[in-house]
Amino acid sequence: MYSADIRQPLVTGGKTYSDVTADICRPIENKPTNSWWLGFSIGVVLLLVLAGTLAWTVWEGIGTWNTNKSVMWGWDITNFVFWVGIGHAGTLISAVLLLFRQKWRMSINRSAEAMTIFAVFCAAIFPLFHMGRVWLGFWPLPLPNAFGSLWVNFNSPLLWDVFAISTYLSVSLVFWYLGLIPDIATVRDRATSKARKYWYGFFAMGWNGSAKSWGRYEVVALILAGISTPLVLSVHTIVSMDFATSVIPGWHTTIFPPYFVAGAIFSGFGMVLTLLLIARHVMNYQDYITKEHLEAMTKVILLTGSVVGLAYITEFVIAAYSGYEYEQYAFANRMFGPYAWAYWTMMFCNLMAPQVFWSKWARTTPWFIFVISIVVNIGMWFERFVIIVTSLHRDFLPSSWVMYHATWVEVGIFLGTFGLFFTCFFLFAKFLPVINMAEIKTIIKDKE
Amino acid sequence: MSSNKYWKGVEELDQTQEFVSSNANEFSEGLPLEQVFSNDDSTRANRRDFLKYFGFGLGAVTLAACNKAPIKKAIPYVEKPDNVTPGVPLYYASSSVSNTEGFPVLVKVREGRPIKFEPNKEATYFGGGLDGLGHSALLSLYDTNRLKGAMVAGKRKPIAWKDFDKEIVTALNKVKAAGKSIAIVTDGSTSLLSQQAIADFSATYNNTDVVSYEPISYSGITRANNASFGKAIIPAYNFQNADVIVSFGADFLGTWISPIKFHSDYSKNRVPKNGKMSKHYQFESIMSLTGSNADVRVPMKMSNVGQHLVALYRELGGATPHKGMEVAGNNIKNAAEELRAAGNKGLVVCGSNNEADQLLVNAINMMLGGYGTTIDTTNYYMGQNADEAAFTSFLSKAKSGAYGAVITLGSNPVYSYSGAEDILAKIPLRISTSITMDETSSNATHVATDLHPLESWDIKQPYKGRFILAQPTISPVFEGRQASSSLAAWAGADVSEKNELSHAYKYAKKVFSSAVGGDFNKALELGVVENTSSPSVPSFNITGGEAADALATKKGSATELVLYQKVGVRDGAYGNTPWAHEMPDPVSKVTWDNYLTMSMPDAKANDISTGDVVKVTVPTGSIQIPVLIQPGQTKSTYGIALGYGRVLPDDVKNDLKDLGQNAYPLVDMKGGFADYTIGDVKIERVTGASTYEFGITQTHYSIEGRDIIREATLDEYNIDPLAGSHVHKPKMISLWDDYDYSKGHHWAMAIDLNSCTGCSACIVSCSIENNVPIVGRDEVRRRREMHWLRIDRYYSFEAPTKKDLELSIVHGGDQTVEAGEQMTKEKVMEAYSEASEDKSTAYNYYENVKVAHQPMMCQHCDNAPCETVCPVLATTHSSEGLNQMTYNRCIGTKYCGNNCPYKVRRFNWFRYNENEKFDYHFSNDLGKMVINPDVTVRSRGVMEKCSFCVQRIQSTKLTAKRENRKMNTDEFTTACAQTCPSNAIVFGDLNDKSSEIAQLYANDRSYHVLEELGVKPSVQYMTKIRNTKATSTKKAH
Amino acid sequence: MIDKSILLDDKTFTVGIFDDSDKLLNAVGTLKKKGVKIFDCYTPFPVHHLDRALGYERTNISIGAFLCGLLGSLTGFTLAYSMNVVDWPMIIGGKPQDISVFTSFIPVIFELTILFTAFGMVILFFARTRMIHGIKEDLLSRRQTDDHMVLAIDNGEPQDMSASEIQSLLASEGAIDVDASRTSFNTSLTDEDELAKQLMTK
Amino acid sequence: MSSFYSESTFLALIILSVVLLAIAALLFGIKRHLSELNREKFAEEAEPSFYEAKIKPVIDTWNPTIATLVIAGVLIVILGGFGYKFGMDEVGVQQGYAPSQPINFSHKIHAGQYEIDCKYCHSTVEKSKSASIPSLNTCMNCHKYVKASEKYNGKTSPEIQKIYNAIGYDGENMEYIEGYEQKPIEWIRIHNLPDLAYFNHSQHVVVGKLDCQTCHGPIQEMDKVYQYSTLQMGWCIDCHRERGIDSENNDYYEEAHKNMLAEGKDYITVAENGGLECSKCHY
Repeated sequence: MYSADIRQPLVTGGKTYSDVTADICRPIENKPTNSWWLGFSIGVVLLLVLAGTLAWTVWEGIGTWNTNKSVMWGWDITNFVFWVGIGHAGTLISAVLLLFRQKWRMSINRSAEAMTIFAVFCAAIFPLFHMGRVWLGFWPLPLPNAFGSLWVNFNSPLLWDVFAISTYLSVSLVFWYLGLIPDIATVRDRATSKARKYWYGFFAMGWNGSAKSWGRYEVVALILAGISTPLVLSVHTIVSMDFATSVIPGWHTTIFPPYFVAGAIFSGFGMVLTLLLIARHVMNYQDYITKEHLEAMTKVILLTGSVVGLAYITEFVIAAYSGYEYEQYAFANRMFGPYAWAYWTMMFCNLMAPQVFWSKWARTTPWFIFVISIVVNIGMWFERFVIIVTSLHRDFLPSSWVMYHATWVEVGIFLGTFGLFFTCFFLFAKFLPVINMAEIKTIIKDKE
Repeated sequence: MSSNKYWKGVEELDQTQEFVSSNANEFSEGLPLEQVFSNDDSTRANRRDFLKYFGFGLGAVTLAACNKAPIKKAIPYVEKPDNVTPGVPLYYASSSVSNTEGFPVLVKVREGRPIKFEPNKEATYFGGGLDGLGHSALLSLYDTNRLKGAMVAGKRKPIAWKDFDKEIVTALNKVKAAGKSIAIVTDGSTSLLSQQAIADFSATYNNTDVVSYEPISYSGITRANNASFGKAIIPAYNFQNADVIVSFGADFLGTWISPIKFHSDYSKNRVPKNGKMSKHYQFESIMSLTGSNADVRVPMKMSNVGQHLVALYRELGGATPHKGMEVAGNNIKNAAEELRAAGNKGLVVCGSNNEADQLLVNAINMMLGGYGTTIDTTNYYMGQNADEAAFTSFLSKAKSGAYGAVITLGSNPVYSYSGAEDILAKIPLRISTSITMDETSSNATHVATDLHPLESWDIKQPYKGRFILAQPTISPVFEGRQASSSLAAWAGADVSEKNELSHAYKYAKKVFSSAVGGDFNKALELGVVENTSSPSVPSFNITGGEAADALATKKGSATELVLYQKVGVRDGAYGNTPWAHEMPDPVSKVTWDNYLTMSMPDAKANDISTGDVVKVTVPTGSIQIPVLIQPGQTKSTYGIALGYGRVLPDDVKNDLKDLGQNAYPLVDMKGGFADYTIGDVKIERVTGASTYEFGITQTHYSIEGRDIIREATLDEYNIDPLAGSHVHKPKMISLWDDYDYSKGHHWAMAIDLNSCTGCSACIVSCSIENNVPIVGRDEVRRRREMHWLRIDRYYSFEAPTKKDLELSIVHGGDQTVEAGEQMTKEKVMEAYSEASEDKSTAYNYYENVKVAHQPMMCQHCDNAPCETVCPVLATTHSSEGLNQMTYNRCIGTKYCGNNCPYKVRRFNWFRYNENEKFDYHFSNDLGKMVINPDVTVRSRGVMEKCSFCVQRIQSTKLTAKRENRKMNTDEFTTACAQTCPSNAIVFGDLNDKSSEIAQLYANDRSYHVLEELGVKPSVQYMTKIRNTKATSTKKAH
Repeated sequence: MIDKSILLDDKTFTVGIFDDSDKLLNAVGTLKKKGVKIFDCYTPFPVHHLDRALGYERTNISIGAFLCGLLGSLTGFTLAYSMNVVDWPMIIGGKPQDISVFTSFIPVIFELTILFTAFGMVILFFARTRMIHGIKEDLLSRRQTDDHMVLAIDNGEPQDMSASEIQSLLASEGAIDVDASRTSFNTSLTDEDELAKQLMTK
Repeated sequence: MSSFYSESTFLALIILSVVLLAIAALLFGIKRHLSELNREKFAEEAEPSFYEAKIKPVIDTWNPTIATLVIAGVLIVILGGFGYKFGMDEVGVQQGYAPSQPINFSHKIHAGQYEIDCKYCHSTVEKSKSASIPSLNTCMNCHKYVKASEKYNGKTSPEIQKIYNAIGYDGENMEYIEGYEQKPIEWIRIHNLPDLAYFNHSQHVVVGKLDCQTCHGPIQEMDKVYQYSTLQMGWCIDCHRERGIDSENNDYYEEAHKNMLAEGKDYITVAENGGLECSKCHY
């Protein structure tokens, strides 16, 4: 009666509604597997690394990093932008694809949204701990105070960041949670132990799936998707303004907002693919995350990768055309200066590597996609590194030109954020349905 | 540390003189600080906390000082001491600490603590500036390693002076009875008190020999002058009278004789006036500060200096058959032409310590007629007149056992004279008077701990007839005794204090009335007394021909090692002050280390790069030291700075433990004089040594063709006053109406790149004024030096011939460099060199680099990019045009630092104060006394930067308001401008149209760095004019 | 504010349980056609057109969302303007200190608009549907969140057809189970044994 | 325009009203409980209380979502607001601090009763940033003779004796003791500004023409000195926003005064003269 115009079935294996429920609730209801324990332990160990390195940073001062008089932002803000970028895919997949009525999103949007939230957690660590006085981290909030009420600077992109990131995090959380409610209700009604009944009942908020509720629910979800779309775009636009509104050659570029947004989608999809391919393999979700899904996502990667590549080239051409020697030098220095290796890594990973997805084989071969998704993640990290470090290390006055290399503390914090990310993700996979059951059930019939 | 008591004071301040004198013992005990320092709180004390400890007893120390040294008798420079007001500084005229020959300064004293040296502008002859080391030496007062009183070897605690004196007198009498001699080894100090004390001592002990010793010798000059006109003196050089200056290896702006005075004299003639400025030729082997400022700098070998002098003599028409040796580009001929044209306004100086060289220099100057104008032998220089020959003969006499006692008076021969230690050890009674356990003291049997110069009375005579009075500005911190009093005590005088008047005071007064005469109090107030006579021309005993004959046969060596001094550390006497070490060398920008300077061609030929550790072997010894490739260094010459490798007491901390290598053992004494140029150098790479990383503040040496420093030649400037400024710049448009700064004050600064020599005194002055932390070598390596003010130094060289270069796109792509083009890009310079066909001479271009210095500090941009990006409004603009940094609001996002186009913002990466790891005198109880109480000590995690000395602005404004009058902008200036010996920095109020700054802003040469960014800086630079014939100012791309 | 029509308290229902959304839709259509007043349907997933078939109006929650957004914009502007222009203007990078600095406020205004919209709307939704943590759920079938769809008819409501007619109609429309009097129960606060007993009796 | 924010009235009023409501509810509860007890005593049939009759139905019909969120929100606002206000206004603020001093010096007697000018003792207040505590010999200018012995049966007042003990003065023979080892009086500092704030007394007393009492309170009535003002930055800022500068009588302000007249204003506040700029106090 309502079939979507998709050639391949979105869910394979001839699943019934109760099969879907059983499949997706299985990890929640059963004891964790060994592979879960392994992954979770690695996550926790890395999380301890994060705790240790952050504690050391706070104890000693951020002098334990190698940032210096010219490169005052190094791995910290690189990682921040990296994680915020990753944090874009989830909401984008849910929101934009919902608006475009792309039903293939349904298998992946839950985990992508979770990823968004965890990535934003990871991202938030950096602007907080890169502060020299992290204990005063609440000062950028416009609170009345005893200093005559000294306010905040609404001209500062960092303040915009404060608003943007906190709004993004809270709206994403709401969006994610809203989607979780019917599924939590499902788990609740299947639960037999007292604790599970209580807690899933607590979070299900009394959901019973009445047609009236579903009617409102769908409208709210649609509007949330509608406002989340500009929100997603605005967040990375504002992050890009951290650079674009400055005077530093290589930063002071009007192309940054679209370029950063495309990069964010690109890196977000890269990370979604990485995670989903693992989850698909480990949890045997091949029927829910089909090759059709993978192919659709690789196409997005191909598109956004090309957009990002175009931005790189545009940026360079504009700099060359600008007649502004500092800008010209900044870009030439990226390509051929001491950090050229980072630039070419970025170019290879972000512009060249995704082009393999013109091939159908590449788009449908999971292990290959996995490799490319990792490459994309690496490439996007280098993009931020290139933008931040190569612009700062040689700016206007050659007397202040410096080199910058991270210390083990900075590396430890970065690795540690992966610990936080994976710990959260494994907990999520254990306690919450990683695929949106309610939505999947609506498309089971769309197989013909 | 905490159990020591450094201060004597009362809880309460008293203002009246009567009270002080009627309560003689008032200050002997009773210490608010004692308790404070005895608990753990002391480790958290900083700046204004210090005042809190004093609580209400501010100024107590000032008065306590009266106990030992009657300050009430001293006349302060500005205010009378009975006006001592807590919170208000007093200025005392005194003499610089590091310049032992005497240099006038004002000592700024707050609540009884000297906290800064400022130039004594009354002493016009000396130029009204100060150097970096002079500023740094203030910390020696607060050195925790100072000895606490009279020490006997083997005992850890000081003993009472009474017992000490008894022991010494007994021992000295024994020496006398045994028929042996007593030696007094003085330093080059021109102290009249010491001289008088030695005379008194010698009167009692007639078996006394006096020998003076200085680590750096100028005896070549004194002996040549003795031979030339019978006066064994160093003359006074008047660079302000010279239109043409030709220097052969004399670093007169950096280290040679009296560089601060030379600086101010030199700079008077360096700013083009009426189309004229002086012309400066520099022939040298190492790249010195002076060389970096020369109009024509010619690389030569110091061992060939005699031959070059002969050539110059001959070119000038001197009667000699010898041709000598010309340098590249016929520059000796050019110099000779210009010298001849200048006549008695030409001056030739030479840094050689060889008598023969100096004889010919004298002959040349005589020929030019410079005696009486550029050279003054009447009111000659009195300092640094030690003769190493006398010291050598003293040592050989000591070796034979002729001496029963030696008193080293301020000198430290064990450190700087190789072999002195063993010979001195043969003398049974060795008395040292140093204030710290230096190399000589630790070798002594007794240390009669001297007082610090800032605790002492003294009268110095740096120039004949020019006296400088030094007065105590602080009560003795430890139980030392002035050396002159010690000598007097041993000669039998009663040196105990009477009526609070120290022996030294009475002694000083006596010496003053006999040697100087006049009003003592008036003299103290001004700090200087001038009693000079008009210069006369000496009559010569020797002709240039004879001198040339003597030099004609002297052959230079194939390779040579030049032992030189660094501007910041000099001879090493005050080489333990962290400020001096953290001050980057003006030329190499290296902090904390000495190194082997190597020319680019030599380095390329031997495949050595900066940081490689090599073993340098010369006939006098060998040394392992890292290499620094120094553009400008003459090929086949090497340089090592003296003054490093001090052996400091065990309890010095951090980088002070490790101060480079001592090169004094390499000084060649074979010829009977100290030769700082040694031939036959062998360089071997030390196998297995890891690359040494220097703490260097600037690693990129070229300006990359950017419009940051504007230059023009004098000829161009005379034709077109805007020469150098014809740079295409975009038209500025603004989206809104700019803030109107035309009301009230608008603070601004002008920096004349023509006057600025890069001497770096301003850096240290700024650091001290603003409590800028010292961070140590390792933090500098990580590019985290905290200096609010830095001096950028850029090299460039001119292409002698046309060459086609292959370059990557980042460096401008393939290009053709025409002959005469100035290359300002590192990679272009390298490619140009590599494009040479003859690989052995490929890098010789680097011998001929031009240098430009540019002081860089917060530009206080009207449209400051840093302000916009701070989320918490920690940096905002004041209506007076100041870019304000509010430390206590800063949360440390560092965005402002990133967004600063000038990269002048400095971040407190660690807690630099109160931190053992960064204990460079700001973390211990004593060192903290040097902190300026008007400036916050910054905590960890906040940004800081140049504030235009806002504390001075505020205090001057307040004074004007209090006195109900308008403010004059010349009332005050910033710490950097104040200390600049060449007056390159001018600070003031732009809205005061009559001020100097307003006029400078209207000058044709003025420009703003990076003005195309539209940030509207409040610091303006003035185009550097070089007095060269070069016509091409085209820049290679 | 709460939509009372969704409360199941103290009511008994005739329920038809379906395992296919198409059958449910057909059944709703048939029942509606026959004039049976349906109380509500309960489905494990949103069944499209079900609300239309049941004759529900589209919710006007979007108007509330718009008003919340408007409030957010105003808050953002007021915050920025009052702090940076009215209360304590400062010279920041030479920028003006009046309304023309408005452009700098746009990001904050935008973010607050989104934030207020999202939170306001979700709170309205929760309030309308009586959802909050700790509220017990009213279920008619334990599998209504799994694979069963429940068509509920309030027994207290007067119908044109008799109860048995309705039941047989439901059965004929493909309901796998029809129950004439079912009361709501919950899973989360009820012990499993107790629940089993309750379900057994039904 | 500024007072709305600067006084934080917004937050304060909310908190205040919530606290009052809470107190009212508590009192009401107590009253009801008492009346219930009363009823039980007389074993009366419990008639539906006001709560049951009027309030409970309302609550029952309340939306649980809104109610929960409102309660949670109110709790967060109250606790957070109190916590934040405490952190801002209480921590490190020593208003009312009145430590016991080594000598019970009474400003009430000296400044109030005898009307000794403040500047007689705090002599540097017009010259320096600090007002300075007088030295003992300033005390001795009077207390050489003034011993308050009339109150102590002809003996020297024990407090004045402390001065003598410290400085070494023989009150009996009215002369200083030779060679006396003097001990300082260790006063306890009451007004402490943080290290990061630069405050200059002379600026405020000479240029600003403020009375000591403006900041230090009715010092002439204090037997024991206490900290009168909060000494918080907001307190400084408020004053700078309100007070004008004496531009007319100070030549320094000549230009500013002219501009003021040109703009037709009566006076220039300290704030308008740049008195709110950061580097006026922080450097």
